[in-house]
Amino acid sequence: MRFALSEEQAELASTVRGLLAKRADSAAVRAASVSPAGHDEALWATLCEQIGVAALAVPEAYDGVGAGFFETAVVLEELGRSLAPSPLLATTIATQALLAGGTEEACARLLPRVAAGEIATLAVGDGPVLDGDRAATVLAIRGDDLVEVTGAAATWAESMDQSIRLARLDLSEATLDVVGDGVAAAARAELVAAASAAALAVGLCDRALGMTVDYSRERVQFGRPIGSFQALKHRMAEVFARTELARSASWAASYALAEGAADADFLVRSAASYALEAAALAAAECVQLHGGIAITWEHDAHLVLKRAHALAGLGGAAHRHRAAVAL
Amino acid sequence: MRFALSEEQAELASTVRGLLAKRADSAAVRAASVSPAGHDEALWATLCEQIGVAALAVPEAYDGVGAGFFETAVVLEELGRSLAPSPLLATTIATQALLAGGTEEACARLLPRVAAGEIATLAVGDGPVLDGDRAATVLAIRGDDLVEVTGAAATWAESMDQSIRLARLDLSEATLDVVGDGVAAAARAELVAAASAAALAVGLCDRALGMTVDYSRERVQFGRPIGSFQALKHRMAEVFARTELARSASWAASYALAEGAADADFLVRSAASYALEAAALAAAECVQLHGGIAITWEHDAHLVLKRAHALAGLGGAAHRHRAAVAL
Amino acid sequence: MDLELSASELAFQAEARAWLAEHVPAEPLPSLDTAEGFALHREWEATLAEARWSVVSWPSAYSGREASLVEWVVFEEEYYRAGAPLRVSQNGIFLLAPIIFEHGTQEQQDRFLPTMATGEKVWAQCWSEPEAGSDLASLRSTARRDDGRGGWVLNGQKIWCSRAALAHWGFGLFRSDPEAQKHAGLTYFLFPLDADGVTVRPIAQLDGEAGFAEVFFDDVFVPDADVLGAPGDGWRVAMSTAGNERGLSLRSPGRFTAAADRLLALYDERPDPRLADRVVDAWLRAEAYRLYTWGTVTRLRDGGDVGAAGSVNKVWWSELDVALHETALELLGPDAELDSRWLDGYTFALSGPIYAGTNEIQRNIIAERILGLPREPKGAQR
Amino acid sequence: MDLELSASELAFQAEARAWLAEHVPAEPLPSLDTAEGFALHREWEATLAEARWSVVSWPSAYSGREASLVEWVVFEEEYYRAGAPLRVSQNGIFLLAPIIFEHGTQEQQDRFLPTMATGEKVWAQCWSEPEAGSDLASLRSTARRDDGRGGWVLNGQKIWCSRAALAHWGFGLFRSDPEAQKHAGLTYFLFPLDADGVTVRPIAQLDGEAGFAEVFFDDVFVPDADVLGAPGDGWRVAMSTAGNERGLSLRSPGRFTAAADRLLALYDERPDPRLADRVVDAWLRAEAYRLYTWGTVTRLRDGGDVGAAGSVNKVWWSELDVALHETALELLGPDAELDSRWLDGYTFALSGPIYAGTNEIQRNIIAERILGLPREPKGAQR
Repeated sequence: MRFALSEEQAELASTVRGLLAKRADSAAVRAASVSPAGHDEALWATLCEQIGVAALAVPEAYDGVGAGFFETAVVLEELGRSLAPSPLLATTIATQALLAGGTEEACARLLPRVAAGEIATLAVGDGPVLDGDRAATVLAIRGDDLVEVTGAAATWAESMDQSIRLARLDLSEATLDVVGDGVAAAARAELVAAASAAALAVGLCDRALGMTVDYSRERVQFGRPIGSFQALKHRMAEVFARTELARSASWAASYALAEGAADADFLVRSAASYALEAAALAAAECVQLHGGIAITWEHDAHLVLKRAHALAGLGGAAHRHRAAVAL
Repeated sequence: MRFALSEEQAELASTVRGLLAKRADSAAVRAASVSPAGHDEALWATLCEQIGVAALAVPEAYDGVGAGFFETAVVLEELGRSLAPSPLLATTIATQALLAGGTEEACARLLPRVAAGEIATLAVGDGPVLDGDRAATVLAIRGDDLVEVTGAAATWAESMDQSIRLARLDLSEATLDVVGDGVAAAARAELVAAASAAALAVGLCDRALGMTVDYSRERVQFGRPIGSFQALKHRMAEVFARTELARSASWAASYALAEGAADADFLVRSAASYALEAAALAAAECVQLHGGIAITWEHDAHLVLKRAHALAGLGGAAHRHRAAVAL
Repeated sequence: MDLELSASELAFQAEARAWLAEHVPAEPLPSLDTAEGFALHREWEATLAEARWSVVSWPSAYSGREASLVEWVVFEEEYYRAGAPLRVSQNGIFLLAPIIFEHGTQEQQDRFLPTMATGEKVWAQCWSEPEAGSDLASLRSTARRDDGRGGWVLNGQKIWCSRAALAHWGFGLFRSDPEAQKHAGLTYFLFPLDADGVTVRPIAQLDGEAGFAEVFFDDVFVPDADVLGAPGDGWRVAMSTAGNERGLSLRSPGRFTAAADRLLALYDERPDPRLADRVVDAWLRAEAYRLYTWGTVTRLRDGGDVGAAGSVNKVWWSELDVALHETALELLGPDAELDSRWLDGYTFALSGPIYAGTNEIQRNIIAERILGLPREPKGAQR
Repeated sequence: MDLELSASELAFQAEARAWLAEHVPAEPLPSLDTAEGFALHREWEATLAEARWSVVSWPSAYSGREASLVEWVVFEEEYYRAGAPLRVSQNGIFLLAPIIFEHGTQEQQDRFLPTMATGEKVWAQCWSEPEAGSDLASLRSTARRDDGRGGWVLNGQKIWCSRAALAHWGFGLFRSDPEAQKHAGLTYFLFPLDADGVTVRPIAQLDGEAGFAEVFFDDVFVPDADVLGAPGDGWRVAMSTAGNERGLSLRSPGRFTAAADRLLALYDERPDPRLADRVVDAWLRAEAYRLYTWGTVTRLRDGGDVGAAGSVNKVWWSELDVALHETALELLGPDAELDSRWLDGYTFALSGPIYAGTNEIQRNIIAERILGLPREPKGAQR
């Protein structure tokens, strides 16, 4: 029993955090979000080549690091804190879907490319697809099959959160090759998406709270830093408590998913329910306690708010996760 | 358009409040609650004889005042503030059920007795019946009929809120006489119970908030009255705002019920939803802001808390009222 | 209690409803914070004014209908129900005009009110400063007396000036007595935004548009004729605006009951029983606010004033508005990311609990002025 | 991360589970705040002690099992899952004992710990005073030096002394240096509640029983042997108790996961889809607390201390406990009025956010000590 990051995991987190602090500050995040690629390709290359973030959860047999989903979640938590747009979420979901349902042939062919940094995504349902227009590998669930899509026409769909890239896929001219079991792939993908959203949300909570605390220590009104007013203190304390509990739930969920534990489903629902609600609260308090500047384009508070909303869309709303828990 | 008590209604409220302030202080309420009758019979006699509270909503044709349900609700709001145990709630529900579904014969026979101060109640379903063991007139809904029950065996069922009197009725030896249309009676009774609970809850909010404000102005910790701490202020301000809105909703509901307005059902659901939640919040804050003394038998905070819970039971939980609103 | 409208109120309602049904643009106008939208919204104001619907509660001498408070609330309800455009002139007609009626000279009334009523001149509120947001009394912008020219010279900076990016005139408080503290020594000024020395820097909002601006004052001369009320009396003069803004006028229930109607329509399109409770709750909150407003209207009509209870209004409508939009976004689920109508409404709603006195300040006011709780100790840090 | 129990931990768990299954009383004992229940709870403590389950984390020399923190959490989980009685000795074994181990003399350890472990002596916590609740450092009760008799003379009043109505001994802080301010000049005393000059006045709680008492001290003599730690050093000594109470020890997750299990069973009996979301939410909160506790255990084992994070624990478990009971009462609906089990649990849960440092104080601690927000200005009223 040891509920904490291992030395290697802590090192991974700190390396990613350091890199993002240098290369994904507010200006860089904004520039990357509106760039044609929708993310910072050089940063992604560094993350993949130097840290191997896309390879972490790919088994060694497929040229991956063979670490597991927990390590990926550690990276996602850091990405959540930085707000950087990143193909890691879509790629992770596609990777896990392939590992769960893909044929040996498909895994052997596609996963080494993913491990090397090629973007992948999985389309479930008919809605807009995360990274649908920038993924080199597009998988989809069609009936009971997992299929590989080539030649789909992708149209960018502008989202409120500009750091999230969505595209509509028109498959009418596309080739669909069956590459595995769609049921197993979809089931895994749903949990991985939820656990990943939870990890991103925990990082986002930290970011939102940090910004709010810093501002309220500096901002003086009525002759006092506003952070000395008890009502504001208590609200920030509440955000802190929820963030801490959400992090515990998120780590447990990612661990259970990585280990294939029997209670993985329950723990993932729990983590998503907590973390997404915590992020919504943290973002709302971030906006409210910053006051007027929060409503300006120049300030990062709205990036936090939009990300919190986008995560609920990507990972599934908190109440839907609770509804999925069997009573 | 005039959304305020009329002069007569304000006078009625103030008379009842004055009487209760004198005759139903904390000690009197506690004594009455545990007395064999479960309420202060002399106070009830005064309320009926001098103010005519039981006669207010009884038409003049049946020896009543012929005012309407709104005036009854004004009195209930005051009773809610005082916490006094009172047969008015049960009697009002029975009266309104009889007016809605009772035959002319039954109204002519029973309502003059109610107007004179005899306690009446209505049994709906098989659960414990409010004032079931102290009512002179016991009505019940049996299938589609409104029946008068005589000779039922009543057993007191001790409730958490000692100021509410519940009894189980055993009808096996009782005589049941049909006295009207049970469907109309039950429908009216449900709305009247909800609107009455809302009115009691609004008064209770006032009481809870008043106690909390008074205490937090007096109680000094860290060299300041605790009421000067912003976190506590904001919580009391929230209770005040909700109380104000709940009162508006409650008045509108009682008015609509009294006038037979088309939107009465909607307004009653709205009032009950608001007022019961406001009372639960007001009571919870009353307990928390009083600290340790709130958890003692000697302090009135627990009476407030128990009443708030009891009202949700008697009037129907807030979420059930929202569920009853057609979308 | 009497919740019926009178015959004349019903007639007024019917007339307003019929006119709006005929004249409200079928398609929503572009945002009033774009140049194009600003122009179209001013045209709409002119259309309203022509039919005497732009300032219904004003005296007929100034193109009003002398509408009663009840009629005004009824009009607003009809206005929002009809989906009519936002009021580009709201700072002027709702915030400034009541003060001009109360404190302005006859000359000022005649000069400013007619062009305000037609939308010819749009007004910006220049209220906060970078270091004076919630703590409004700590304003630092100055007004220096210039006896030679018969007026005042303004210097300093205002921020969060709503509509200032495109508006013609502004109003705000300046410190005319540098010796006086806090609420004393402030004067209420009116000034054209194209005056010499005025620089307007638009602030981009969450939707990228500039609903607010910073306004810089560099030796801006304002003649005595454009001082509202007595010099040094600005705080008292201004507080009636704050009362109006926080209270009834800017936020009539019509806007929220109309939003609740749209939420119900959205639920019809995409029903989700798991969200039914939240939808009903948001709807009931809008209705409760409507009922509460009738109580306020009655109190005002009986000669009372809104007073600190305006803070209850402000807290309620602003948090209700957020809840209405959040619930709609929940119903939309992942599609919310792509639905600009509710999203734009949401970002707009988020500013509600912040501007016109943050809800933290409003709760302080409720606690201190209504409940009589002791004030915070000030300043002496640690 | 490694969320598996080791083989020896699993063996410990199995042994505890088996023993509890065999020995836990089939019927709940009467309330421990009644004389009869108090006696039966002490008997239960003796039964536990005989099988070395009363103080599993203590050294074996004092009838413990030297259980690790992980084992302790596992034991608590099994204990509550088995529906075993509340611990009448909890003030002693969880709050006082850690201090006696750390600050007590060998003589004190040998004198007090064995009878504490068997339930022979039950301890009361005498912490607050009428004017010192949240502001604990403003204690006024005094200890006057009596060199002649080699000890101290206590005077004053304590309130909210848990278990004091029936307990044998008490512990608390007294002001031994009248010149010193606030945290300085306090001394930690142990005293028999039947000593000359001690008067115990039970306080009836919401269920009518006396879980708390006021204790009056009128020239109560306490010998030096019953001073814990150095005179004047009481605040520092006591804070380890406060840390324990607020943190891990009193509120192991087992109590709440067991309550969540009961809630789920209640839902099985009376399913109501409209309340499903709240039931699941309460359940998940209990689980999240369990997970969070494993993180705390890991930190402690790695040599960290609970510190201010204990405040997060306190806020979480106490509000979770209220939510669990409120949800159960919602499920019961009108029948809640007549169901004493959940009602009693509810009134007990309500004291959670109040005692052991109100949640307001806990949130201050989180904000100031963890987040580094500035302290409130003190005192200077108006």
